[in-house]
Amino acid sequence: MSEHLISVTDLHVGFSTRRGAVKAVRGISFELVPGATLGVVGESGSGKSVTAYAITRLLDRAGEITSGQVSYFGRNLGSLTEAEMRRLRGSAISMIFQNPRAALNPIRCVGQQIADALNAHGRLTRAEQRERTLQLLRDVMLTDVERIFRSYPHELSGGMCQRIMIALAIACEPKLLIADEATTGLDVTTQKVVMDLLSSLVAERGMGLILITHDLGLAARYCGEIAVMREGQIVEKGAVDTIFGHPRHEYTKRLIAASPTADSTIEDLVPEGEAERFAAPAPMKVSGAPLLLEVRNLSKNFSGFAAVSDVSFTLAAGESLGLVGESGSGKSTISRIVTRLLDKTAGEISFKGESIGEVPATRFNSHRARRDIQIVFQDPHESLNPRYTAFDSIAHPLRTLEKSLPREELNRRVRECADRVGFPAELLTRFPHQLSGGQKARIGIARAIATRPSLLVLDEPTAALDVSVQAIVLRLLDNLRKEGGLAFLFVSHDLNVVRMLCDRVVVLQAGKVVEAGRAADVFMKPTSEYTRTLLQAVPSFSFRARAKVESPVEI
Amino acid sequence: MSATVQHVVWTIRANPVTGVAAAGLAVLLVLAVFGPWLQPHDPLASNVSMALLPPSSQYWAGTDQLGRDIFSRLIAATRLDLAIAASAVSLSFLAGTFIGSIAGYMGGRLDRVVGSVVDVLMAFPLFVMAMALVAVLGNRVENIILATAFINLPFYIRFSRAEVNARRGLGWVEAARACGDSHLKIVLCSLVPNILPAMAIQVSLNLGWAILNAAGLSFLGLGITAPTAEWGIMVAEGARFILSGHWWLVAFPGAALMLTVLCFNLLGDGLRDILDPRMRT
Amino acid sequence: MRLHRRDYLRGAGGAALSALMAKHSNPAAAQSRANTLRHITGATISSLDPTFQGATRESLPLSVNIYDRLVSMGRRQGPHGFIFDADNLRGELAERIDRSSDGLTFTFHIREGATWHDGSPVEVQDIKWSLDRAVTARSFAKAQMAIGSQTSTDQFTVVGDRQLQIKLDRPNRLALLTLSVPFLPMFNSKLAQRHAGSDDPWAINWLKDNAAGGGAYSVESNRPGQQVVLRRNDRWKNGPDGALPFFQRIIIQTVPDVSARVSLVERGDADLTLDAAASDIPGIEQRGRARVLPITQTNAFQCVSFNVRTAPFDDVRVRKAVAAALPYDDMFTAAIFGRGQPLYGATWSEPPSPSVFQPMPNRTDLEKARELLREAGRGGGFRTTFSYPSSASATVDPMAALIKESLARLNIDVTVQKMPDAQFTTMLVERRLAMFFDFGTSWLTPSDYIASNFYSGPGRWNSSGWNNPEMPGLIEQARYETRQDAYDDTVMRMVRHIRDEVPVVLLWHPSHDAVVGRDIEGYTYWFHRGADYRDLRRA
Amino acid sequence: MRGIVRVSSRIAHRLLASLPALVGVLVFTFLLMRVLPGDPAVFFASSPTAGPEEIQQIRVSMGLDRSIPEQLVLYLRDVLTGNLGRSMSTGQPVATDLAQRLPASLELTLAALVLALACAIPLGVMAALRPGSAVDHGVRLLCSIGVCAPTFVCGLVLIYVFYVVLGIAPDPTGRIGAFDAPPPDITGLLLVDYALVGDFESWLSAVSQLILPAVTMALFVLAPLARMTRASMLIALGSDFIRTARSVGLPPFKVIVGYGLRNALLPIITITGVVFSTMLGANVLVEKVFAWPGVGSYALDALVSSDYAPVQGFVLLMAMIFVVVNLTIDTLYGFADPRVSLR
Repeated sequence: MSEHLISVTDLHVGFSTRRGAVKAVRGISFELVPGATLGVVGESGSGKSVTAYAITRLLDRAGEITSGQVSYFGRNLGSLTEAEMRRLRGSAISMIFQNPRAALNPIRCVGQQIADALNAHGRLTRAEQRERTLQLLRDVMLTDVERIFRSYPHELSGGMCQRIMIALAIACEPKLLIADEATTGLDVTTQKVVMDLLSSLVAERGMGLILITHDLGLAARYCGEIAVMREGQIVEKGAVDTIFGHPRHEYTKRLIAASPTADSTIEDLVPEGEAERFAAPAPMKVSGAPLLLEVRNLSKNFSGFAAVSDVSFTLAAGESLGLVGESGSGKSTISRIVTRLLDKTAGEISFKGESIGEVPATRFNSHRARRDIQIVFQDPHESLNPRYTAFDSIAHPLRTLEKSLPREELNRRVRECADRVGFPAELLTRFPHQLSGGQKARIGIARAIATRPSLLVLDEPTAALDVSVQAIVLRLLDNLRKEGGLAFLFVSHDLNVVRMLCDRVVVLQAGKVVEAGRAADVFMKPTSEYTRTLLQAVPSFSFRARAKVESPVEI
Repeated sequence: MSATVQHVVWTIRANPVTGVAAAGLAVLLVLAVFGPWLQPHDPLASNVSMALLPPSSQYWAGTDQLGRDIFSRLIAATRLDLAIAASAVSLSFLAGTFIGSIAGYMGGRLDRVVGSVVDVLMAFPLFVMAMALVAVLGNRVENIILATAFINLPFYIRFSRAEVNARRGLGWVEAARACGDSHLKIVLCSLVPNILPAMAIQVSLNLGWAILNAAGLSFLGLGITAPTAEWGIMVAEGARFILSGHWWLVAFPGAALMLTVLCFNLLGDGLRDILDPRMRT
Repeated sequence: MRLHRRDYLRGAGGAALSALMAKHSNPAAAQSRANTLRHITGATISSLDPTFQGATRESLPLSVNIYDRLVSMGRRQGPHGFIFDADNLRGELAERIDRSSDGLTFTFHIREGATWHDGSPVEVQDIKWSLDRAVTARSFAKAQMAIGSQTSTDQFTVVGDRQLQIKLDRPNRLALLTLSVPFLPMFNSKLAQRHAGSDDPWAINWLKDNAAGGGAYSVESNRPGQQVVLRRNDRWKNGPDGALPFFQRIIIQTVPDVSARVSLVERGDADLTLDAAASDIPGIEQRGRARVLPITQTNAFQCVSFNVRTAPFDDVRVRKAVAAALPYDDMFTAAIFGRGQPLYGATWSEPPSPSVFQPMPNRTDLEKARELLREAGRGGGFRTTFSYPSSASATVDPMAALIKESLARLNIDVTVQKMPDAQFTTMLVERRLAMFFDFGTSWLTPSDYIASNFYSGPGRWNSSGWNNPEMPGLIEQARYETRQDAYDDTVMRMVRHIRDEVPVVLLWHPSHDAVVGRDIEGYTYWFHRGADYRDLRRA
Repeated sequence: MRGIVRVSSRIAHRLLASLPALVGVLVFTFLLMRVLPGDPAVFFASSPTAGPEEIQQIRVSMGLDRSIPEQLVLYLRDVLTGNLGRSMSTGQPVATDLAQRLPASLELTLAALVLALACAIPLGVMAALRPGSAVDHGVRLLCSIGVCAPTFVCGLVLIYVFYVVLGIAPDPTGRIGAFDAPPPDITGLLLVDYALVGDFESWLSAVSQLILPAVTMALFVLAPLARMTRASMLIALGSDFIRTARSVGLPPFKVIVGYGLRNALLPIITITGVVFSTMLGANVLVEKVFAWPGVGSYALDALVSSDYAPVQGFVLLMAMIFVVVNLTIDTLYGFADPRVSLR
């Protein structure tokens, strides 16, 4: 009997694809003692999730452990039969997944799902099952457990679903819990509640925890040890202070630099070498600029539900305004209305002194202000027409909004835009599915600036990107604004990003403005309770932030 | 582009049935186009003294009641059957996709109206409807095509409506509007091309179905009129001879019908695999 | 389910249900196979009253088994089975018929002891009511009676307890014969009148679904379009020799597929089916599991008809050209497999017999056809259509192909049109067809009757719309002609007109092709082309 | 309980919403029938002696002498009072005919559907468990062959093989063996009625009459059902909650059937509804071939003879069944999927 809860030795995992075998995990080793917490961090494709599935042998059909060994208290999991392995799952090793609502069976009431898990690992009477389930629901700090027992996942909030997921995972008292991006996609405040709960449960029960995340702040806040993964390998591992305080590996350093913190600046995000690729920023000249956009008393109702109510703000030429808030705060709706893709219910929008709010969205496409207001969408994957090449996507607004552009001129303009966003000209003939996320994001931006607009609405332009890519894109955006005199309306849930990029900020909650002002003021001296809560919930790996954690996890 | 070719090759290799179906379709197309040069006999020339001969080296598939060469008639029928299926399906495809995608994109009242019209059409027993239409219009080839197209229409409308509806909220559709495209242009130039792959599957399955539909109409005497060579009517005529033991009259056209429909079906499945984005890496 | 049933029993239907269940468990319900005849038909029986306007053709023969008529034709042995004999009339419900010497009065003596199905005796008032109904009610009988010069209720008088007289105003060859067709059933008037209403004095609606007869069989059950079951009326004594029919129970079932019908008989599951497909017959004969009775339907014909009222077939030369271009022998072989009797290919220049149904001097002669077309100024050919109803497609599909092919040699481009039966009939009646397939059956065989139906008048059966000015006069003359030689002479003149103007090209008498089980005997071909179950017995 | 409230308000809503569709069907069929080129009066006045006078009489008795709008109004009024007119070919009120024949069609369709589902679901699940394997290809081929054989050919071949050659099937002459007594008319579904009166022998005989036509129809719908099962099963098995279920160690059967199939059933229910309505309308050919006394062959005969009323009645009936089936599907869906909301 080893004292290691889990030990992974030289694990290799391969996937057979039609293009041949792909090595997703290439010889990683680590071990965990009971009660320890390990954070596995890395960007997408680094193999961190695959590692988790390899441990529980839940890899999908194409995946296979090609060599190496996973031992649970010295017991080689690879030698177990599927039936034996099944008995270990849930009772020895459990997992918590991203997107808790999808991870629960949508047509079975949640209590029953927990009972199913209990039932799979022991003979209990119906009453016992029910009693245990209710107790578990109480354990994950849910109230009104009788009602929740009978509820279906769609009737519960994301945070509640994730707590149920946790209850499900700990139902059979496993010794190891693997949380795979368990809070990604949840609002920051919810994320904090769930993570606090998870870490206290783990601590109480003496379980081991492997926390897989792309968010360095999260790992720093809740883990004792950190392993940084990249391309299927662990590049660096050690105690949390060591890794974040004194990173040795180049990649770790880059990752840390790219992660926005409460005090980082745009320039901090990208290492020196890469920053050179951008033209030197021209000095900003904001003060005294003419008013570009004025939104007064804007409201929007969706069949009775007020998504936006009475929101007003202004934006000067060349200025950058951030709209922040959690999901459902109405920030995306505002961005659509300002871009004139959506009609308002009430209020006024004037752009360059002209009221554009009255022009129906259906007819705005032929309005002369169309080319002046452009938008960059949230998800670069779905904001590009799958049947357009990169060139077509960038040329699209030029073709429609600047008709009779001669062919050479069009070519020139497209190339110029591509160049400005740092998109390689040789990739212009590619289709979206042949491009990386960062490249797609660049095309989205290039398309938006192709008609040389004066207002660019950015709707969470980096939310779907890895931090290192996000860093580059943010830097790019910042440069574009500074050199092009563009005004930004920047919509984001990420407070750190907004703080870095915006001059002023408007904080929204449930469609209403709760606070507005200069970015620095709002973040340093928030006046509303809500802003304070938001700021507090943001995890950060900087040691200052770490010191502020109220209930530090015992390691 | 070469990636697409690779993808197709890979899919066919993973699923050889699709390859076979594609080859079968190619053979059918060759027969349809070059049929008149490939027929060993005149498909319409009767020779009553040679009636009901079993398959032999002279008449590969035997002869029918009038001594016509069944093999030649099979080949001659290929063109007609494929033409009926292709025109019926393209008609309903064009009309259905147009109506459906506009309704699906615009939403609102137009969508509801289209939706309820489709409901009305779907509520009809469709085969009986086709029969009634042919009976009303007269059983000429163009009317059979029209009737087949008409009863297919609701499926295309519904399908394209759903497909467009699923995409209308996507970023690139909004982006197209931000780029200054009108709604009509977005539907026709952006959305329709994007739902084409999904529609292609439908079309392929439908082609087979259209052939069966025409054959069923012929069987009931509401289809193509003799002496035109058409598989359905050949089966219907041949069915009269099953009991008397002249199996080749029904077996060969029946097999031709089945194999053709099979080709289209398997091809549809194959297309589904080829075009399924989840299968792509 | 149990609950459901209990609810049902509690309700008003409870009594009915228990009755049904009692019947269901009754072993008598399962009659022995030997005493039961199972007849499989392709068509639907829509009415038990044959005179109902809208009754399908198959409804008419059925009525013969349920209802007696006053008179009935006899039968004679033919080469392949029995065939009806119009020259041998016998009384059915009438025991004796007296004909006055001037041929104007018929006296019917009702059979002694005859009863209706309900046991009540047949009275002369019933006969009077039935005849009155035939000339008064809106039914198919009215026109039939007119042929026999019976148009008014005044012509029928009760002259005794069991005697009834029919008076004519002039002698009519068909007066008595017409009473033998299925349109003249004798009803149990007391029963029928109980179900008559003020708006329906002749009980048309009730009789459609209910039988009020006294024939050899009564109706046990009737599911229109699916199945009729008949039960023998053991009190019946109106047959030729007073004997009861052999079969106690008759099941008539509708099976649309013709080959399936034949296999049922071949496998012994059924005993009788009519009008087998010509293509199936060689196989049936070869296997020998059932017998095919290839009786020529001498009162029926198939033909190619022209619309003589519109171009190009308004020109007799064009009609003659087509008549000379039809591939008769090939059609005879391929379409009906040589089963039937040709009505083409004769060589006479003067009609050899006084009959409208006889082989006509039409032969395939393309040279002559070309010549005629040239004379008509259509040497370059023309476009036309050949139409037929889809129910006839088994026969006409191959014919159409041959006709199209053959006429193409005269540069006549024929478009083949197969259409639903209703559409075909409508277009025919509206004279919107050009050249088409047609067929006909004449219940009564005197030539004047045939000519009046098929060669004159505005009716549907004068399919060509031929309107020879002399024909109506000749028909009239023949009908009331009492001398045989003068009658024959008149018929010859009709035949000459038909030959000269070719309104239709007669093809052949088709074969009846009844398929019966090997142990079934006595099958008779009747003019109404249906089965008379009274004739049949199991060996 | 919440489910019942939710579902019943859904039903009410859907019933109301389907009314315009029904009226549309009525009017459209009516007009379509009126432009049929056949004149029913002419067709039925086929007696040897029929002349223009008889034709006119029949026309008046059928109400065909009035103008079309007038006929439409009269027809709609009749339909509201439950009078669907009278069939000229059977001479019965259409409503009676349909009521008598509908159980036959329903029984056949239901039997075929049950048969098809009983084969399609296991086949689809098997295929989905090993996509791309020989089993998967085999299932696909089997289904494709089923769907590409025209039903009438299929039916004829089955009759030829099992009745004519092998002699193991009963004669293809409808629902009841010729020498069996019909059961009391309780539900009209023979299998149910025979079972209710406990006549086991006749029940077996009715089953044997049902098998061939049911198989013919089942073959035709096997493919869409199996395909849908496979596809939705693949989606279900690939979804996150299956991974969750496996990660807590649920036994494989529970995972595949209890979690996977149970979720995959939702689209299968939908397609089953579609298939059922299509089958009811499309079994014309099967009923024809097997002499099945259902509504399809009834409508077909009526159509050929331009007998308006039965065709109109049939289409209306089918439309109503379509609505009812959709409702049933909705209801099932509402119970099966708690996410279906009131809309």
